[in-house]
Amino acid sequence: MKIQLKFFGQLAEITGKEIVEVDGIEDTDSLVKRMLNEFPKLKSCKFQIAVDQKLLKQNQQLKSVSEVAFLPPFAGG
Amino acid sequence: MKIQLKFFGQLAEITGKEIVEVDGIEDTDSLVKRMLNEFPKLKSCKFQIAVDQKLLKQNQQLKSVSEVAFLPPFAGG
Amino acid sequence: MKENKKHDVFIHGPISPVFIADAINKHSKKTNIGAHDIFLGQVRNDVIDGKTVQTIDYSSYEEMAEKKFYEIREDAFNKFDLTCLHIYHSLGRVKIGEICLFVFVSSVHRKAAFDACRWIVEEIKMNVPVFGREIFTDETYVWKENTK
Amino acid sequence: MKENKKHDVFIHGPISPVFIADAINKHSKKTNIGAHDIFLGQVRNDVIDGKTVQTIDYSSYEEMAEKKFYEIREDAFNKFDLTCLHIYHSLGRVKIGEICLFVFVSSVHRKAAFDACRWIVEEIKMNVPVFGREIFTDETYVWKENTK
Repeated sequence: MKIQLKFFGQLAEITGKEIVEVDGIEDTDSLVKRMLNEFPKLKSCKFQIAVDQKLLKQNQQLKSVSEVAFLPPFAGG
Repeated sequence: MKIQLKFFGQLAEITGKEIVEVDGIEDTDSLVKRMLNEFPKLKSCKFQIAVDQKLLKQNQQLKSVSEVAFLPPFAGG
Repeated sequence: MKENKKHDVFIHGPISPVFIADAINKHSKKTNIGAHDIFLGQVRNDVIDGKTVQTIDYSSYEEMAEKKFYEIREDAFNKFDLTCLHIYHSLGRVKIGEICLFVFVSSVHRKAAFDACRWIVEEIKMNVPVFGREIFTDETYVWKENTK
Repeated sequence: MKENKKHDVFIHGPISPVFIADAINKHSKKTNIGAHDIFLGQVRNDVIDGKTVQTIDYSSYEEMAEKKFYEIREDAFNKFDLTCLHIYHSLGRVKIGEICLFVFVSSVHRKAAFDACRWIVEEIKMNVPVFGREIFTDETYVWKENTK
């Protein structure tokens, strides 16, 4: 199943794109590993993951997930 | 020495005047006693005393004092 | 940069939203400010013994109140790391739904503004000699008393 | 009487004092309100490595941010005894001295408004996915990061 990845702020500057589609990834740990491999500069960034708009607390299966977001530190207010 | 007494809010309603002048009173305890005597309805009121615009904490001599205020409960804000 | 000049606290009648907007707007030139905390006291339609308040008529021992407001300003600048502080209080009649108290605290970081604003409002309620008649629709009234 | 309808939080560009005055004015009909606490975030002229911030350019993961703002509203109404609550946040460019966050909390008694306003501001700063580029006079920038 295809998953849409969204990158924001400085993370989108590193990946060079705001949306990336991936397929055949089992869980969030594998996803992060693959992204760090593909975009090594992400290793120097603080980020959080949101799965279908909820902040991830621990590794999660990606079956029936449609959207994963990579979020840099928040700066609201 | 003459002292000006000021009454505010419901206290002025009881005394019937906002300003009263008195003379020859030694200290604040005697002053309060005299006012309660003169206006017995004050006995049923909560009030604080301010001597020259400072809240009174304990009995105070009235020598070289020019103004004593009788203040009902505060209601600002 | 601290602004600590005295200004008149008492305003005759209600404090208008336009007055508040104007006060906010004046602070756009103070570009070291990061946070404002504003407290507004609004006159409430309290029901007392079956009668509804329509208006509060505020009066004050003004000479003492002005001294107290000044002390509160001084203490607030000493206690908290503030950039600006403004206090306005109504005298005379203020109807339900209208604003009678406007405390405007500005600081570099939000913590000082929050801490100070709350402290100042409590100080005003407890220590400034302002009196209020709560007037009902039939023009009878009771004297208001602040609680903690 | 609680007002808990959803409204748009994001505003394009700065939040104007006139908008704030209008929001205050709308509450004059809610005569059960006794206290408003308003927090305003203002963009600050921070100096970073010798360069002065001129503007913050805000962006957001909007779908998630809107859900978060809604959750914060719901939680605030559950935790505190509020009459009204409005939150507005800027997107896009906001210059130093301009307002980027407007949290407007109203209650019968002051304690709930004070408690809730502070809690809501902390929630927004820590949990809502809003991002900001601090842009210097020479158009270079750094990414902003909130601290506790």
